[in-house]
Amino acid sequence: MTFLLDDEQREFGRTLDRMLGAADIAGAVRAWAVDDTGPGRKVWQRLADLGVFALAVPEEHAGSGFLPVELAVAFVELGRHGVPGPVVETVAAAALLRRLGDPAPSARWLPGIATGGHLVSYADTYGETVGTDGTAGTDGTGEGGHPGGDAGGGRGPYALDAHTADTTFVVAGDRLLSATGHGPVQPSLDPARRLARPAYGGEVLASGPAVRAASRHAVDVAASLTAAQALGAGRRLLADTVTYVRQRKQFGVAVGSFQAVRHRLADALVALEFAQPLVFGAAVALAAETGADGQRGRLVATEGAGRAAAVRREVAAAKVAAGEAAYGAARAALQLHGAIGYTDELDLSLWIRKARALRTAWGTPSECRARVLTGQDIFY
Amino acid sequence: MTFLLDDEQREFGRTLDRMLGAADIAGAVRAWAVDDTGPGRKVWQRLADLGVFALAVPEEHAGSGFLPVELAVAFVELGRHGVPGPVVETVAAAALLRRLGDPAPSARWLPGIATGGHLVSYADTYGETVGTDGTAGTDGTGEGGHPGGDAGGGRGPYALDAHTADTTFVVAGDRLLSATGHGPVQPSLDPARRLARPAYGGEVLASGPAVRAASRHAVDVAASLTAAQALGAGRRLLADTVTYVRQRKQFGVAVGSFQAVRHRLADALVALEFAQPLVFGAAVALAAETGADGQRGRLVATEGAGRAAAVRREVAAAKVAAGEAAYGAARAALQLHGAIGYTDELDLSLWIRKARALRTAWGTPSECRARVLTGQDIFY
Amino acid sequence: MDLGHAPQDEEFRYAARSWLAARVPGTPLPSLETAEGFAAHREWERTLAADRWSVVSWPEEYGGRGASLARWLIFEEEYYAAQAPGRVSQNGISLLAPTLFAHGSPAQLARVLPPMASGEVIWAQAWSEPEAGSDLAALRSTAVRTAGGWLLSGQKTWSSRAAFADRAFGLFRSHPDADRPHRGLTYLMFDLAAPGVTVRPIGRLDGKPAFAELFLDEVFVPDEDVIGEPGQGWRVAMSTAGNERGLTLRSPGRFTASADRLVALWRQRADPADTALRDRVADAVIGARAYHLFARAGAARLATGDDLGAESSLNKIFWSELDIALHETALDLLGAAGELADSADEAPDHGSWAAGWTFALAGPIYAGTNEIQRDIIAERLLGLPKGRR
Amino acid sequence: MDLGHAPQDEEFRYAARSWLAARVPGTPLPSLETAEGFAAHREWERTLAADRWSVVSWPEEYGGRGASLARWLIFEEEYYAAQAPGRVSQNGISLLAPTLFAHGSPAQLARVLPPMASGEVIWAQAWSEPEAGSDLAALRSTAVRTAGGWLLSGQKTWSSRAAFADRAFGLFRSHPDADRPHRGLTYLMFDLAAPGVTVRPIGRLDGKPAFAELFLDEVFVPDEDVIGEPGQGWRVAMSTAGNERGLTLRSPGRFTASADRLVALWRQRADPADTALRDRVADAVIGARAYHLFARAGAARLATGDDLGAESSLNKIFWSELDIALHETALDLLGAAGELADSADEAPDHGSWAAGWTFALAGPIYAGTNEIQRDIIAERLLGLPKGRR
Repeated sequence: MTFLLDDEQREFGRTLDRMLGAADIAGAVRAWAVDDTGPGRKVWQRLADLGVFALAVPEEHAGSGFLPVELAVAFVELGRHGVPGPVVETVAAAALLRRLGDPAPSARWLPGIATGGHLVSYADTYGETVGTDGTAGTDGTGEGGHPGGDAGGGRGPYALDAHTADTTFVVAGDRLLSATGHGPVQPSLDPARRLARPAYGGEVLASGPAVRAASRHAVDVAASLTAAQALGAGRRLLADTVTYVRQRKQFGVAVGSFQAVRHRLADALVALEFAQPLVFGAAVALAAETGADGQRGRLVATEGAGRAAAVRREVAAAKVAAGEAAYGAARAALQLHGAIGYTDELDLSLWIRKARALRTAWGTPSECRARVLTGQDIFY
Repeated sequence: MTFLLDDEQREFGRTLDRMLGAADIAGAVRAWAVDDTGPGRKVWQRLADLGVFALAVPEEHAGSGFLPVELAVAFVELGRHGVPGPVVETVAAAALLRRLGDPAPSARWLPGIATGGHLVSYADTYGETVGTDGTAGTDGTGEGGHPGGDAGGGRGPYALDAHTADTTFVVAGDRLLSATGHGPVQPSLDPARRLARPAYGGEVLASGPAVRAASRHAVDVAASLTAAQALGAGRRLLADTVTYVRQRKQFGVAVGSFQAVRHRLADALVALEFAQPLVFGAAVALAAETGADGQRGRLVATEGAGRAAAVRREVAAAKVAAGEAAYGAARAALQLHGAIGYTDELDLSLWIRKARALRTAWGTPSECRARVLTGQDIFY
Repeated sequence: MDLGHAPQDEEFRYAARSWLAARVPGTPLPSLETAEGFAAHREWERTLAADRWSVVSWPEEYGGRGASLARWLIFEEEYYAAQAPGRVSQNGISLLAPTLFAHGSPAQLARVLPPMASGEVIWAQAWSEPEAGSDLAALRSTAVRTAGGWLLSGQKTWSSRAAFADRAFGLFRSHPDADRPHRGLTYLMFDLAAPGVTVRPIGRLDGKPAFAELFLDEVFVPDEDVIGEPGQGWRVAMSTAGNERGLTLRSPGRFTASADRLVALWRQRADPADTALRDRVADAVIGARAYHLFARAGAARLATGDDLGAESSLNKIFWSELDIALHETALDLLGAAGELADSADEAPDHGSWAAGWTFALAGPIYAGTNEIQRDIIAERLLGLPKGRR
Repeated sequence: MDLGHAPQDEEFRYAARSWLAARVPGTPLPSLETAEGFAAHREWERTLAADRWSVVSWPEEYGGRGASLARWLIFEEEYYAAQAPGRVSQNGISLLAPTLFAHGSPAQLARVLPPMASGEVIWAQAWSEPEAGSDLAALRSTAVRTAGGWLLSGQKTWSSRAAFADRAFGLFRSHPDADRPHRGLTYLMFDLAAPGVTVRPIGRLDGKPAFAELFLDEVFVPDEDVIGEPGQGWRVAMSTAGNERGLTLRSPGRFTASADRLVALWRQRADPADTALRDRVADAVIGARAYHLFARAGAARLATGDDLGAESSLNKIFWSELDIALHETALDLLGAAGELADSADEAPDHGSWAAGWTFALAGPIYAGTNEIQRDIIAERLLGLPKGRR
């Protein structure tokens, strides 16, 4: 009955913060950017050992049940420390399988996800069917109609780290595929992210209307955890900038004593502080909607389809607010560090670049604002 | 060949500034707000005596030819001093008659406008025909399709000061009317503005496609002079605020020494300084397009219909930039004056309220941004 | 972590909703910045109080229901969703009462609170002075010791509601020799009809007398109307800033109701394809939701005994900017009708959008300007150096 | 008041347009922040210079065409509209050359300018030091008198182009006993290959070595490479800030061309009914037009002999914010493809939007941060008190 993290949840966040703070995540990111995924994989395993991936997996598959609030706690820390790799996509894939409830693919993939053995990328064509050559089919929303796709292309969305993941789940039309391959790997503005369009051939893991219902849920999970990551990244950008402007002197005083600097950072904090309850509100809504393993909350006055729309609204609101707050923090961090912030000498650049990418990943601000008002996925 | 006001134009502006500075314009506004138009009429006559209204009237009707640059100079001063009344509408009506070239209505109205005897209000239904009862006809753009109208109503736009003007020109469909009456007078957020929907009955002054072409031009004139007025109002708001923050002390120092205050005013100045060339650029474009009496410029690489669209784009750009700059200056003025700025104890409140009204008058920011890209009047 | 409410809290919600549905006037009361409207709003306070809805979070003995902060939030949601009248008692309830609960004597509570709850006594605040706005410690008005009480002299300004209110509260310099400017102040309550008080109404932006200047010339105040210790007024006044008051100054229900009304206006009047407006409407919805959830989290923390401290400064900035953005969006959505004053017969929704815009514009100025709030955030929440501002 | 051009100016425009149409490479050159790209851009400077298009506003004797500021604006419009390569000689042409014209000796002009015009010598700037960024007067690097010249020692940073450039210019503390920190500085040019110079490239946000740190250890500079009087470097450096340099640092043609390309992108890829995007595209067009007209007015005033003074600070803020807003709009318009780095094969328009965004992000920082520019505007244009910042 209380909108506060409990002691256990807070301690979980602190544990992750300590572990990640001791690891050289910036080094892992720089390695990941040149396809050396070794250091990143080690971090991944430690996250699994601390139970992060199990949070999306039912108990019968080595998980701890679906716990969106704990996932949000974890992903704030992943964002704060800039962990590379398809963390969001792997959890979304697990959420998809769990919601699908189909025993065969669940048994095959979920235990490995829970224990850290599987890195899964994930792409969703939002109801569009795509030919095996990657060209769009005709029953979709057409050119530019899906997020994650090239606005001019219609060749389907990019999948994050498809070339280094163990598999890429693709939802195309009403089929769930394990993709056989992918197109050329494209660098992102965020060096920790490498993008490729998955091939639309591959093993069919499931098909039918249940796939689309489950993928709809998975997209909400992905958006909500991207919001949590963005919140963590924004917190880090703000914290590092506060530290810097306290030390850096110009005109004989700390830069942080200039009112223009102090007010810009105050505004960055306001945006982050008000994004945070939306991020956790979305997690509570997801927990309530799924009504399953981890139910610790419920939504007021929303039932059935109305409830699903309400969840989608909460998630979209969190995504807009956290994405914009993090990007605003990135802009402030860059400006207030001055030239040194514009270099790759500081790890700061990794978060600045990530904040831009997370702003659009799994729902652009424009798409999410539309969802806030309609409660609908504009792509279905 | 030079984008600078010449000495004569600058002196004209200074003369108006001196005259208006010596008059009690704030008093005239407060009187105007309660329908005592006497003091405002006196100012109007002085403006006419200095040749302001003649700037829109051909020489054969006691005017000085159509001189958009000089009009812009004048309207910046009208904005700076907050002159009440349908100044924009009277000039737009003159521009309409001039472009129409129809001898009878021109001979009847233009000399009186030039010499200050006629206050003319003006409303344009943008191609919509309107019944004599004020209900919209069926060939228009339909509900909410015209600016100046009630977005939910379709009962035609408001005319400024229709109840105190000597006549209200109404363009409805392809007819130009001198309206017989008007609906209930509505107060605006700006106390210097009183709005009423004109009746659509009345004497038909002209009809046919030429009316719509001429009214299209008149709307551009109205928008460009509203932009000039906004620029002047913004300049005044900034200047008065600079004066205030230099005097006002808190924490033992002038408020204007706080960096947050100084930077906010610097940003207000940037916006105004970059709106100004757009306002005069629009005037030059109008002068070039009309190609007539006052031609002192020409547009590069635009001919015929392309030229008209280019003029419309220039006007729309000026309207957006000046309107937003003035409103931004109003917000800064209010905030930096603090509580005293929120009162009607200072005349400042008159400009704060005017800035909001001018922002939407004769083209909202949204409508004008559309015109910037299309060059089209979205209502025709 | 949970956003649900206990079944009893939901019962409370339905009780409030039912009562409001039956009692809220069908057409808005006249503006409370007019004599007629002030009287009507005072009467509304009496109606609220008659059924114990005027001060739900107060103890029953003073006219309340002993409601938790969570229930107060629920009540406010219902109150604004029902478009119930503005609260003319707001100054007393949200500024004076928390201070009395923290520092008042039992006798003061018993004497002051019930007539505040009933609307019998309407309170004005008297903080600012002409030379002491943001720099509140520069107060000059004096309280001079006299037999059985104090004599107040000086000038107060921006005294909201004072044009029509009954009594006022504020800080006065009682110990001019104190070593620092914010020491030596005393927190006092006084009668606006007392001998020596002159009230000069001040028109706000739209001319309505929303506040007043107070000229005080040896106004006698008995000792019983001093709150806390003489000379400790600054501490008394500030001590409640970081607790519930930071949360309750502007209730989330006000903004969620406004955002809901904006969405309704948008559906009714806007082109749904106009994404520029749509995005701004969505931002208002997101902002109101964020403010609601932030308050829920704050209430939960207060319930555990935490102090919110400088977080009320975050709150102040957020709601004041949200309020302006929301109303600017509404005016833009209304097109030319957005220019109409709230007093215009043809102003949409009884002029509530225009009135709301005018009201919102004051938000970043009063209760500590947003510039001061940003300074507080920088220093107390971010740990940045104090700077000279 | 007029926005037309003289017929001869239009002839100049068509000459430039024709030349550019024939010579501008069909595909973009490699990034000039790479060794390969730097060489290609140097070669392009040679091509420009061969037909006197590299420095049109300079006198003919130094490789220019003696073009007026108005013609320079025309050339720049045509240059960027043709999507011609970025100017690797920009530091020399827009920062060093104006100073030389104002303070250089005839011998210096004759020696330095022609190889600058031809791209034979590419210049880096060497203003900032680790402890002297916004506070440029805090420079510590020294110039010590020696026979026939000066010995430079110390550290410079954010030296743009220095990773691959030939020579550099900057301020050095030559008179350490001067009474104020911005006195006692000398403006010098030096060879980046000279003994005692160590160049450490620094990666910018995207890792490309757009600037470098310079470590100087008793680097000999002959007297002939001092500009102006020794000890007068600050005055020499600042004296041209308010004239054309304020206008020419970023030419309007750059932004009008970018805005035109954005409109084309919008027409090609965006939903025209998406008014949120439409409004941002329109704002980019409006901003570019305003910047163009502001420059036209400035050029006209300079032609009358006026000085622009602190107005260059207005310019700096406006173009730097416009550039970011324009490129953010483009990235948002591109949706998911807007996330691609400029080096991605599938990045739209050869990655120019992503590259432009990265480049634009530096705008509010270099050439005097926008915070410093706002301070200058407040003090020098608005007459506000200096404040402590």
